[in-house]
Amino acid sequence: MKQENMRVYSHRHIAEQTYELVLEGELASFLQAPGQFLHIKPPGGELLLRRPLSIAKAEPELKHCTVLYRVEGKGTQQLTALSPGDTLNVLGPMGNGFPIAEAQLGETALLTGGGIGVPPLYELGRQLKQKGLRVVSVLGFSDRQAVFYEEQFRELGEVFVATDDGSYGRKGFVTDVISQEALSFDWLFTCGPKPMLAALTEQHKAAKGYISLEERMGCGFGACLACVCEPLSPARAGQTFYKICKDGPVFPLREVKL
Amino acid sequence: MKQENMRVYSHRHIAEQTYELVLEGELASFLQAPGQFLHIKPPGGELLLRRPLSIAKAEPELKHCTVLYRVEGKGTQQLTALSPGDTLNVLGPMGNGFPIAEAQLGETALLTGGGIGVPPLYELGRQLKQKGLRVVSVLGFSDRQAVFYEEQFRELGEVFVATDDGSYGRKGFVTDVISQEALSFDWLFTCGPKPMLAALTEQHKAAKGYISLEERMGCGFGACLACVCEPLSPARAGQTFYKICKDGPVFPLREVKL
Amino acid sequence: MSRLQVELPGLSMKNPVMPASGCFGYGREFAPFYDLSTLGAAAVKGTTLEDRFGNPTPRVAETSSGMLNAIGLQNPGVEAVVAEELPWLGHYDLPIVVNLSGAEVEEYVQVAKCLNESEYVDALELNISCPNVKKGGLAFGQDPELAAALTKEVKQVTTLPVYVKLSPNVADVTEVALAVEKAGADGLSLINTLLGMRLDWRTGEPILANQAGGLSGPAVKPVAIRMIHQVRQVSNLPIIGMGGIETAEDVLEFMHAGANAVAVGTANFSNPFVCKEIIESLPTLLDEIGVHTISQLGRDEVQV
Amino acid sequence: MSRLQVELPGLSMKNPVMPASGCFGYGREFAPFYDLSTLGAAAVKGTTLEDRFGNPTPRVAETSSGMLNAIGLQNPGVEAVVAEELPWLGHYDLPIVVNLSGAEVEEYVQVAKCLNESEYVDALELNISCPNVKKGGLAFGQDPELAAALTKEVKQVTTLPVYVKLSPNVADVTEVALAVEKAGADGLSLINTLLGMRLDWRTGEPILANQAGGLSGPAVKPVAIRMIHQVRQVSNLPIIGMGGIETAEDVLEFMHAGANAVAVGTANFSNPFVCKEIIESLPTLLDEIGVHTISQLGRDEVQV
Ligand SMILES: Cc1cc2nc3c(=O)[nH]c(=O)nc-3n(C[C@H](O)[C@H](O)[C@H](O)COP(=O)(O)OP(=O)(O)OC[C@H]3O[C@@H](n4cnc5c(N)ncnc54)[C@H](O)[C@@H]3O)c2cc1C
Ligand SMILES: Cc1cc2nc3c(=O)[nH]c(=O)nc-3n(C[C@H](O)[C@H](O)[C@H](O)COP(=O)(O)OP(=O)(O)OC[C@H]3O[C@@H](n4cnc5c(N)ncnc54)[C@H](O)[C@@H]3O)c2cc1C
Ligand SMILES: Cc1cc2nc3c(=O)[nH]c(=O)nc-3n(C[C@H](O)[C@H](O)[C@H](O)COP(=O)(O)O)c2cc1C
Ligand SMILES: Cc1cc2nc3c(=O)[nH]c(=O)nc-3n(C[C@H](O)[C@H](O)[C@H](O)COP(=O)(O)O)c2cc1C
Ligand code: FES
Ligand code: FES
Repeated sequence: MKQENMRVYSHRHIAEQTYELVLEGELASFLQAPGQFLHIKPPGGELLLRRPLSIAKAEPELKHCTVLYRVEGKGTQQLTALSPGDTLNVLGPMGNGFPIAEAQLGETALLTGGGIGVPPLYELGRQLKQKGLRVVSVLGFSDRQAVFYEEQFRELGEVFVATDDGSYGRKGFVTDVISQEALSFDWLFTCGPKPMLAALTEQHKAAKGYISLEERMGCGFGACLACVCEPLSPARAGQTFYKICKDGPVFPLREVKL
Repeated sequence: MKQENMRVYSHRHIAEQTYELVLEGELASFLQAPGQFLHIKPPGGELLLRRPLSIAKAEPELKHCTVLYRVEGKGTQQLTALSPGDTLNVLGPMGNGFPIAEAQLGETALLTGGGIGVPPLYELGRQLKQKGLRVVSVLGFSDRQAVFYEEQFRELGEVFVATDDGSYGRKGFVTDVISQEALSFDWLFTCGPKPMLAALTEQHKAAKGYISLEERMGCGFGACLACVCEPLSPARAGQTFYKICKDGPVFPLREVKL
Repeated sequence: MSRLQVELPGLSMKNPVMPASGCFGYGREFAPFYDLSTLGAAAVKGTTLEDRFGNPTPRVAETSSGMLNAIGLQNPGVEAVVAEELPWLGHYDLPIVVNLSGAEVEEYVQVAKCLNESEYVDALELNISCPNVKKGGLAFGQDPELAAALTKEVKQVTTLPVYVKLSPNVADVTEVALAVEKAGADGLSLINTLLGMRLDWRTGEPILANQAGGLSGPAVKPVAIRMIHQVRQVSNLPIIGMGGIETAEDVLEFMHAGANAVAVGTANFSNPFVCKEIIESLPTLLDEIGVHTISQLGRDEVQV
Repeated sequence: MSRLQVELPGLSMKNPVMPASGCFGYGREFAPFYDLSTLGAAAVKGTTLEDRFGNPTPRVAETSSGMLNAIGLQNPGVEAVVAEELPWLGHYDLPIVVNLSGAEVEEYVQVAKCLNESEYVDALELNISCPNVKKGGLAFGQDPELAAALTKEVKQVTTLPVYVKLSPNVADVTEVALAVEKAGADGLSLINTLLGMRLDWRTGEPILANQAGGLSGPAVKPVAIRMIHQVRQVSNLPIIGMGGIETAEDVLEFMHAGANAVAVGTANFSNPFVCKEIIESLPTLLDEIGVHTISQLGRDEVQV
């Protein structure tokens, strides 16, 4: 983990209220696994807490790493003012990402993401494809204007897009698409709002795979206990709680209470 | 008075911890008199109060106006990060400046300024010279590194520089220079730290002229009563207090308690 | 009825936004910036019986997302306020709340009586929470019995609705709130400033000449929201909420917490247009959350 | 003796800076960032008799220049702390302050007794000001008599110096300070967090699952400075000062106000290196103000 003033390499608008920010710095060489996140100090002065943003693409050879963010409140709003050459204080990489060591050549990985849960799946998909897996992506967004990175995911394999209001792709949730298409897979990787994670876990009771969780964070490195969640069976896990920032944000399916 | 996001036209270092900032905007056409100030919102997010900075040069035809500032604390520190093209939230012009209607062609004006009290005297001197007065400036600084705008003042007339430690010009205070040189004048204009103003007033008990005061400000436009001072003789002035931001910052000599 | 209209005792407000006492003078300084009739109401500077010069300067100090002030209730005295200030502000179309203060009960009573003489006063706000005067002020605000006794006395000499302005410098704000409610208060204003201090790190000297002062601004907003929320759980009195409001979003947060109207203080200093801008933004925000009239927001009636 | 050395009961500190309780865990998360032996001391997370999971999430909310937390004293219980955490941290060269909490006097006493078993504890810090637990905590901190009684009981079962951590949610902090001083406290820590709340402006729902929480960060610094200054006027007890410290300048401001050492809380979260950076900057600042040893700063002895 490193604290660094990273340089903004590029910054562009990619969907309604959604931006792609490419950062340059030493920190980019420290990334260990897809699903890790950067903890970013909002560039205005009055916000104390850092903002967690997932690493959407890692290019250590260029010292680049990409985050995709949607403007939610003050912190992400402040990010929109950044121009190439500006610096941004970043702590990272944080947390444990998606373990992909077990995934085998020839297997199929289903990536399912909703909204701002989509970004970490992109780097994950790149690495899985590299390992020779077949990558199928099911991406859920609120509406047509919110859709981003469809093209990029298409380079990894088959892509289904669903929107809540049907204004683009299928109408409905990612779970609907999975049943309609009767998608089968060896690995399920998912990141998004809790109800989506719960629905997917319910739909695929026996699947192998991993989920990535979100929670409001104080520190991002395990010191404040803001971001805890409970193991589904504490006895088995041998501990009474997990810190999402440090023990997660990625957990095996059915490991934590949703 | 106007609130405007002014554009930074240029920004340069002119002495130790001292900068010249040229701002561009409509507001520059509203300036009424030398000695008025701009009330500047520090560009970082967490500082609430604006910072008063005197107008050092007004170029309404170019929509430019110049401030000279020394880095004191957080607010002025934040200003140093500005680059041409950046915007800065400015309220102004504020206060009453130096009245120069009575000053006549051929008269001599003595400008005495100390440290960051020097800036407003520059625009004042420009206007007095324009009116055909002879301008003599006595500028006091802490040391050689702190000296700024000597050349610019020299274009207006004779200039004496004094430093507290004697590392440049005369050693001593502006009052010392005035006695040593036995400077005579029709008008005395001065701006600087209170002890300097008090010493000058004491030295020239009968002089005609004006002083400019400094005080910590809440609002800058008369609403908060943070910046009050007392009239020397309330009875004559017909009021029990003045607001430096609104009734000042410029007052006739011997009008207020120092 | 307009979407923004709110009705409080004595104050029929076209919108819930007023400038807070001490942050608006008597309005003269804001008239060049916007039409004062835009405001829901105005609370004018704390008024005492005699004129007061207040504390020595420096009177303000800056803090992170806040400021300290120790003005010390500078004001020209109630007679001058009635004769010169209120008639001027009264020509605008807005209800006027006069904030008043005193060193002892008798002074509050005298000031309240004098204010009966003005046709321009719509409500009184008893400042029992000013940290910047030696006598009176805060002492009343920290003692439920004193606060109640004061409220009762003032109520006896005025027919105007009386709002009591509560201090956050207490262990339990609901105690004082309930005490003044029982004593006949028509409404509550909260919060006044938190007692604070800054020192120069080089010399150790206090930055304010008065040493300590009152903390205001966004820094105190979470304390204000908490106290309004607490009081709203135990009392149905109308609440004028304040403490760190800067945006229309803040106004809705205060009203959700239980405020019936709000006052904007410190924010007026750095942006003199702030009240007008907030008022203009409110309808859009209401649309965004699907609320038609702003008075719908807030807690249900309490069963006391 | 080093310029930064300060001596407090039980705590021989190579510099006056320690991380504040609850903002440092038991140190494990900071070990990757810097050598923990750099620190003047460390105050570890609030410890209770049994293990506690704490409050539901969200547990933090952001405020202007501050944050609210409602962790709810999550900790593994005193036995696990003594068995697993303290021996680990104890291997570093720094005094350890254990912060403890309880629902009633008996729990504090039990925890204090268990802590006697550890060779790694140098001082106790009684948290009588935690706003985030249903029972105990804050109640003790708002009542001078309860606070004094608690202090007395704990002093009876331990030979360790006892620091009492005061709550800012009171009308007069000196009352509690003097009460616990009389009851035998060896030192004071202040301030704990101010009770605060944030609501979502759209829905009116509290942002914290626990509704209210404790406000910390630079926003509260002026309140902390004021309270330390007040207590220093009436008491000669050593004070560990805290509340919003972010820089070495802040440390000097606290020491001028009357603190003998300081604790840094919230700032550790956004900058895990902050304590180390502050410690490194102190000598330069002392040079700048021409002070040789930091312990020279602060008020003279009070005549009590
Ligand atoms: C591990 C992780 C990875 C994430 N990756 C991404 C990403 O790649 N792209 C993206 O757009 N967003 C991502 N998020 C969500 C993102 O962190 C929030 O949208 C962002 O913090 C909102 O900040 P704000 O200041 O704009 O909003 P505000 O609402 O003003 O924030 C107030 C506070 O709440 C916190 N907060 C608000 N929403 C969330 C949330 N959903 N999750 C956690 N904290 C929140 C903020 O961090 C801040 O502390 C991720 C969250 C987590 C926990
Ligand atoms: C009418 C007027 C004109 C001025 N003109 C100039 C100028 O042309 N050039 C220049 O360099 N400085 C000028 N000053 C002083 C300048 O305003 C302060 O140096 C500046 O506000 C310091 O801000 P800071 O954030 O850097 O310092 P900090 O010490 O961090 O400021 C903290 C607070 O104190 C106030 N403050 C600190 N010092 C002063 C001071 N000397 N006067 C008033 N308020 C102060 C700040 O405005 C702020 O509110 C002027 C002051 C006044 C009143
Ligand atoms: C400079 C200043 C002067 C104030 N004067 C008064 C006053 O005279 N009477 C009063 O009741 N409150 C006074 N207050 C308190 C405000 O009315 C308000 O309660 C407080 O500042 C919190 O609101 P804010 O954070 O929006 O400023 C004053 C506040 C400031 C900053
Ligand atoms: C997340 C968090 C957890 C805390 N936990 C404790 C605790 O367990 N015991 C305690 O006495 N204080 C606790 N505190 C209070 C801090 O120790 C400190 O008194 C307060 O935060 C003010 O300092 P700061 O502004 O530097 O954070 C906690 C504060 C925070 C922010
Ligand atoms: S965010 Fe602090 S422990 Fe996870
Ligand atoms: S600064 Fe507010 S009245 Fe002068």
